[in-house]
Amino acid sequence: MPKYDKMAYASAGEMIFGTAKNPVKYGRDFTVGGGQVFPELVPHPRPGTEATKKTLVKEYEKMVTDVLDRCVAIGIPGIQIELEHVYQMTKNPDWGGEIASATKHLQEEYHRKYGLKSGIRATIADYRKPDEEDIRNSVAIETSLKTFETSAAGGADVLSIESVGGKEISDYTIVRQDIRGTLFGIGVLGSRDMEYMWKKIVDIANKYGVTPGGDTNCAQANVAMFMAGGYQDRSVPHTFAALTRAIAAARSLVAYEQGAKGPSKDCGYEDVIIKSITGNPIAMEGKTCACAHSDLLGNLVAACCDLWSNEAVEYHDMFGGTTVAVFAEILGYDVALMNTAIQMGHEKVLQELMVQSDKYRDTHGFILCPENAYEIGKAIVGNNTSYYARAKAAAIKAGQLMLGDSKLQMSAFEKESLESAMRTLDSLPEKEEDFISECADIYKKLIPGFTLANYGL
Amino acid sequence: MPKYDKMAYASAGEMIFGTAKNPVKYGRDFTVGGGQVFPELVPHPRPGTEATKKTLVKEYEKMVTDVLDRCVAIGIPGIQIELEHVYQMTKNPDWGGEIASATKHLQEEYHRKYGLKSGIRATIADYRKPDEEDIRNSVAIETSLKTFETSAAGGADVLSIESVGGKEISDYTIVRQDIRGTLFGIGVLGSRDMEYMWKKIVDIANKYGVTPGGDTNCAQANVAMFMAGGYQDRSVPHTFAALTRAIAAARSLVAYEQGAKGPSKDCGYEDVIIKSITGNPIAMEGKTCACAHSDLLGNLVAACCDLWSNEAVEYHDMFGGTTVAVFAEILGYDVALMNTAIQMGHEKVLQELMVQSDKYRDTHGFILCPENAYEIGKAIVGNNTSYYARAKAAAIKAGQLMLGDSKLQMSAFEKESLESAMRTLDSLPEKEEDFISECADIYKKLIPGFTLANYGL
Amino acid sequence: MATVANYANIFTRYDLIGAGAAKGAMVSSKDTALQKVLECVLEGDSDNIAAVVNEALATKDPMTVINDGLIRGMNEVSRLWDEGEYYLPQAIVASDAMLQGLDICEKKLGQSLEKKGTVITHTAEGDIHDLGQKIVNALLRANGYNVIDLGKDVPVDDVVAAVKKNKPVMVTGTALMTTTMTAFERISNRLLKDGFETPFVCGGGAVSLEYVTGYKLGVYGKDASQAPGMANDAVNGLGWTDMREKWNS
Amino acid sequence: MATVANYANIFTRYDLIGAGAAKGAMVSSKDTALQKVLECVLEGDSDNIAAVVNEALATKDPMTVINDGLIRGMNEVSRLWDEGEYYLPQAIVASDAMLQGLDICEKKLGQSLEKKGTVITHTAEGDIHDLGQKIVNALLRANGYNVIDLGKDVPVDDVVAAVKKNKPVMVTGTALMTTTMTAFERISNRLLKDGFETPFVCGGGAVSLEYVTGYKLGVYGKDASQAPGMANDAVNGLGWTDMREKWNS
Ligand code: B12
Ligand code: B12
Repeated sequence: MPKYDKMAYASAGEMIFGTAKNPVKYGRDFTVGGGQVFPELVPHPRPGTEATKKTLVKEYEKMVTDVLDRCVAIGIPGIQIELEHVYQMTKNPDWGGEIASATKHLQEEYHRKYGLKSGIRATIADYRKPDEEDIRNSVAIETSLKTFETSAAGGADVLSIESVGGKEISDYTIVRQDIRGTLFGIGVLGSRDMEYMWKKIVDIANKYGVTPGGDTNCAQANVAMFMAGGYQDRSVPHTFAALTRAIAAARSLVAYEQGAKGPSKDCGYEDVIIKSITGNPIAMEGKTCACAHSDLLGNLVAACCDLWSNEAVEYHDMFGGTTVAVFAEILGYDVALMNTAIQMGHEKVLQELMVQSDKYRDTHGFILCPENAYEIGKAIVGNNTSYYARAKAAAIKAGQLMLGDSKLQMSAFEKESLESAMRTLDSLPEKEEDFISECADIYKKLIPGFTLANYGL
Repeated sequence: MPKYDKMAYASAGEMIFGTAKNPVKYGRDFTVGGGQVFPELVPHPRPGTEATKKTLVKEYEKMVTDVLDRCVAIGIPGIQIELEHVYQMTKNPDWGGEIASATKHLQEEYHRKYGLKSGIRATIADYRKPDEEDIRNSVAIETSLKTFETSAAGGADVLSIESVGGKEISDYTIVRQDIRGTLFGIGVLGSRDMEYMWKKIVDIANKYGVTPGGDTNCAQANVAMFMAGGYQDRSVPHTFAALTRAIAAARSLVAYEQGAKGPSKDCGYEDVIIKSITGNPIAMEGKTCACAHSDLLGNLVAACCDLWSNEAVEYHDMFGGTTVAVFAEILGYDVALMNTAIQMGHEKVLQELMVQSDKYRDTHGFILCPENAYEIGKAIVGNNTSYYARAKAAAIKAGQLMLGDSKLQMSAFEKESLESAMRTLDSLPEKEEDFISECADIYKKLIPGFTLANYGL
Repeated sequence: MATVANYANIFTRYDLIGAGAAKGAMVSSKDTALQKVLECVLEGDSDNIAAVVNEALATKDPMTVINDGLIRGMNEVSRLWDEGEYYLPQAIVASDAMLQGLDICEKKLGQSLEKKGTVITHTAEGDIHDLGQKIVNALLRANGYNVIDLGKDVPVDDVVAAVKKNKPVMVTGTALMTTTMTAFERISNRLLKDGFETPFVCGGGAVSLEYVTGYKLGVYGKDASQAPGMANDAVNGLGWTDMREKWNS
Repeated sequence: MATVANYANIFTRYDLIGAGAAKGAMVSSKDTALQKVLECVLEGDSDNIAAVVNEALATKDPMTVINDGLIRGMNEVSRLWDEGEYYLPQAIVASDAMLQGLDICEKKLGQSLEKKGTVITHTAEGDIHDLGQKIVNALLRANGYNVIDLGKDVPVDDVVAAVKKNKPVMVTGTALMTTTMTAFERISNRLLKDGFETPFVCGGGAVSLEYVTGYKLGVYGKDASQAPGMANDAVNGLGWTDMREKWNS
């Protein structure tokens, strides 16, 4: 059940990069949200190295060394490294553990030698298949939880996951521009699944004395955003993707209600809304994650970040060094600019520049600029009667905001798609139970393998 | 002989990114220095594709298409593409010409369809060997000049080169921390060679009605900076590299004295000094050229740029698209932030953030921050009696600035290296002819193949 | 707070260029019943398709409703999609409606329309990124193919066994991770060893033309919308080398 | 104008950590003449080396001056460089001085010291980025090797011919462009065809371990300072596979 009923900040104007109401501290002298932005670098192994534990551990050691070396070369004060598990690292719990441990040893060495501050996030792969198995009792969930333990024991400071509850519904509905089903898959099923998963993750984090980080709606809102794509793509309307993002905020919030403390997971673009509600530090990604995907809010999304990430880059050579070093350097300078602004008292000016760069570039940036994100946050906490109610309220608020600002231009097609979604949202039942039973009827027929039992219903 | 005898700007405070006293206009609706910063994207072909003209042209067509597509996907208003010749493109003049022409056709198509503004720079490879051949009469120089012509005829809007005059000396002296020889190689020989080369390049540009861009001291100051490297490198002292940069400014200026109009060549870190003197627009590169090399002034170097470049990235796949698209996106957002600042009247604040990020990170950033660059510029125009005099004055001014600011920390070794170079500089003869004959004696003995005749001496 | 003087210097809304020039559907039928079927398909109206198809079947034979209503409508949808008029969702909901209508017609016919051929689809072992595959499935079905959907995270063995058993005209693979796409090469080797030369169309986010054309049988699929055209080629007897020539160069 | 409150939150000057802990040279000689030679080498003082070497030769035999003055000094320079006390220029100017002194001693000896072996160096065809090669040359010479410097932009044919003619213990290649480094593989193939198994150490900015270990004979050289050690290995009979094992894994 929803818990948050008020905003952490009195106004959007209070929100800024580098500072969170509730900073977190871990790793080697590493504080997130305590007045300074740090980079979060995500390295990915080359294809083939996943063949054995030995080759994969070695690959990670090389990548991590390159990152730490580059930090020392150009003076980056601290860095978080995310071990974003490829399948093999989660599937084999000891692999994930050993890679965390190797990373920690290297970070300790650089901390000792140079005072380089550092932290490690482990993001365990959620490879449950909601349309094929009992996602509350399967080898996949047991293995994932096991890997959370080995990672925490091995050296991870923060635990994260990109959980997939409700994906069987949203995969079907997003490509059909069906807002009802998307609300159901993310807002209701996703939230319920997170409640279930995050209780367990927080327990593990507490058991090992590490920090439960946060989740992301990668499986759903990012699918919509990714498919909406650039200006010329015609896969999913951008307005639809923006609504999906608002819904995602109501869902990803559940992690914190279950005890997660942040920093949130980088690819959760909804995190700025979550920061406005929880006051927890957030990891964000934008222009410098172009190595992993394109987006239309490359600057704006940094407006309130506490960690600034590249999402993921595969290990390869470039003229200027390996990709992981190259992206550590770019991120390092990005955060240096933000930290300079903080030190000079110009952080609000820089934030405004980030915002104005992208607020009217596309709908996604528009709803995620601090003022609008804050309004969506208010809609969420103001409708905390059910996961459904708050997710729906978030979407409606986002829609109203988009329709209400004449500077935000939309093509006729995009606008019609938004208005049509708004009509549907308005027509939905008041009560969660009614909505659930309505959706259950519809989607059980349409989606093979979908079962309410997976969500405790 | 030196021409500039005054500064283009009344003070450093007048200099800002996006605006130059003398904007240039070319290509498809493309104005550089006219109040807006544009990205300059430099794609490099994959090894193997240089085998035949056909494969190389095709490689460029793919790369250019990816870049233009990404511009349209995320809304970048305009872009310059640099064709930085690999050897084969200059060696075979028709290859360079055909690639320029293919690029132009693609840019025209996107301009027609979307209004995407664009320009093309061709940077012809200077593969003369000053220690092995008559560099004023060799196959290499004839071929290079031929390729300037085919490029201009094919579609290049701006012509550039990284000329190598004096490299045989500086290669010897930089790795020996010999400031006298470095001053000779860059300040005297480099300048004289540029005078010779740039007359010819400007003639070709005029013949074809294209813009003579500018040169860079890549062959010398970048060698020093590159070797000085990061904080842990021990190849060349950072202070020595900074002196080299100041000298380079006096040398690269010669292009504009011979008629070049800018934009300058991206990798000329000395260009900010040149802008202060000439008022011509400059291309710069910093954090987002980490794909090509690391530097210690990633943000600061953008303070006065008119084009913002990635220096070079080899064509490969990344999760988020091809490298050339990825770097176009990052550059695109970098300039969007600068342009937002311009539109909001906050450009001086953003500039100050860039500067403070790196002014005290390392000596290179220190001497290139607008105030200090301006002072070095003044030393150059105030000593315009000879190439030698102004280059020496630039170095001495840079050294004084470094020694005069207590916030700029240096290790004992670095400081001693600077002071020792300053002592040498102070001890050098007054007159250029004396200096030349002193150096001629010394280096003719030490450097096989070195001949004064190559420099009209 | 300062305001922005001119957004045009910051970004260009290329998406708005030429917007409003929408031309809309260009097919219609003089027959009112068929016109309704056409409209239902064009609008992807699954709620009403059954009713209008049944209405049309009252006066027309099933093959007419199929050809002049359902398939004609779907062809127009494809055109609209290809030309950027429709977005993917319009194509998918249209195909949903079309397939429902087809079902009704086939029941009335007393037999299924012959499928153009069988295609096996799967997402690589270790990979649960199956959305691309789901789109491929939908588009192949809308184009008259029998799709055997092996699902996601499918072991190499299972893919090979399914091909041997069903002898499809084409098999597809989706992978979004560079660390799972390596399964494709193993599948290809196994199939070849057993004498199968089935074109193996591989796609997905992390997968590249360079990689897929590095092993035999592999044809790179950049966009799900290519799948039906590729299947048509396979049915028409093009081998994997021809297909690679056609689609990958 | 606002000022920065705390630079430590923006960057960390890792270069200043432990600075000042410099320990300096740790060798000295009880003999004043040899002490002067040592100092000249340690300081890379080419201006005075001739004088002090001649002075030492007045009382000592050339082999003593070489071993206890010049070479001992150079070894200490190498140590100081390895430990980050000296920068590259100190190593290079020391070696310049040392080689000058050696010249004088050899004249006095009436014969050249035997070289440890011959190494051929070159920069790839089409490439004029030869600074790395020049550093390699200097360091190899300082370590007693006979270096045949083929220069830059050297055609494949010329490299192959020089190897055949001089039968060096090792050949090196420098390339800074990915579009010129491809010459290395061609050289390797040609040498192998003619039965040469000379270790071929390749380095330079754009060149990677992955690339160099992709063809036979290739050993990847990351830093010029490795060249003397590699040459020593070659002299000691290590083949390219052993060297690759030792230096590249
Ligand atoms: C959404 C997403 C997810 C969702 C997937 C939801 C879903 N419905 O499938 C979730 C959250 C589950 C997820 C999980 C993970 N993900 Co993920 N994910 C993405 C993301 C952002 C978008 C993928 C997507 O849905 N695209 C939209 C679909 C429609 O595109 P598509 O599948 O590529 O298909 C198109 C074409 O490729 C083509 N196509 C595809 N197949 C075929 C077949 C044929 C025959 C043809 C013709 C065409 C074709 O047609 C489609 C267009 O029409 C990508 C980013 C990226 N750059 O790709 C990362 C990405 C793929 N994920 C990544 C990772 C690492 C993971 C995790 C391991 C992270 C973790 N530790 O939790 C887990 C994986 C667990 C597992 N074992 O699989 C990495 C992979 C990096 C790598 N090493 O290769 C990526 C690149 C993100 C990153 N970090 O940069 N992810
Ligand atoms: C300086 C420089 C130049 C100078 C070179 C001056 C000189 N003295 O050599 C000049 C201006 C001449 C130049 C010209 C060009 N350059 Co240039 N250049 C550079 C730069 C910035 C630094 C290179 C350098 O001097 N490094 C310092 C030396 C000491 O390092 P090094 O040679 O790598 O050697 C070290 C190690 O590699 C190792 N090593 C090297 N060899 C060996 C051998 C052995 C046996 C061992 C053990 C070790 C070893 O030891 C050294 C350290 O101790 C690089 C950037 C980069 N990322 O590399 C670009 C770079 C190499 N250049 C590049 C290009 C494109 C060019 C031009 C074609 C540009 C043009 N169109 O004009 C021309 C080339 C013309 C030609 N035909 O060669 C590109 C190459 C891109 C690619 N496709 O591969 C780079 C990467 C820059 C970029 N654009 O990103 N360049």
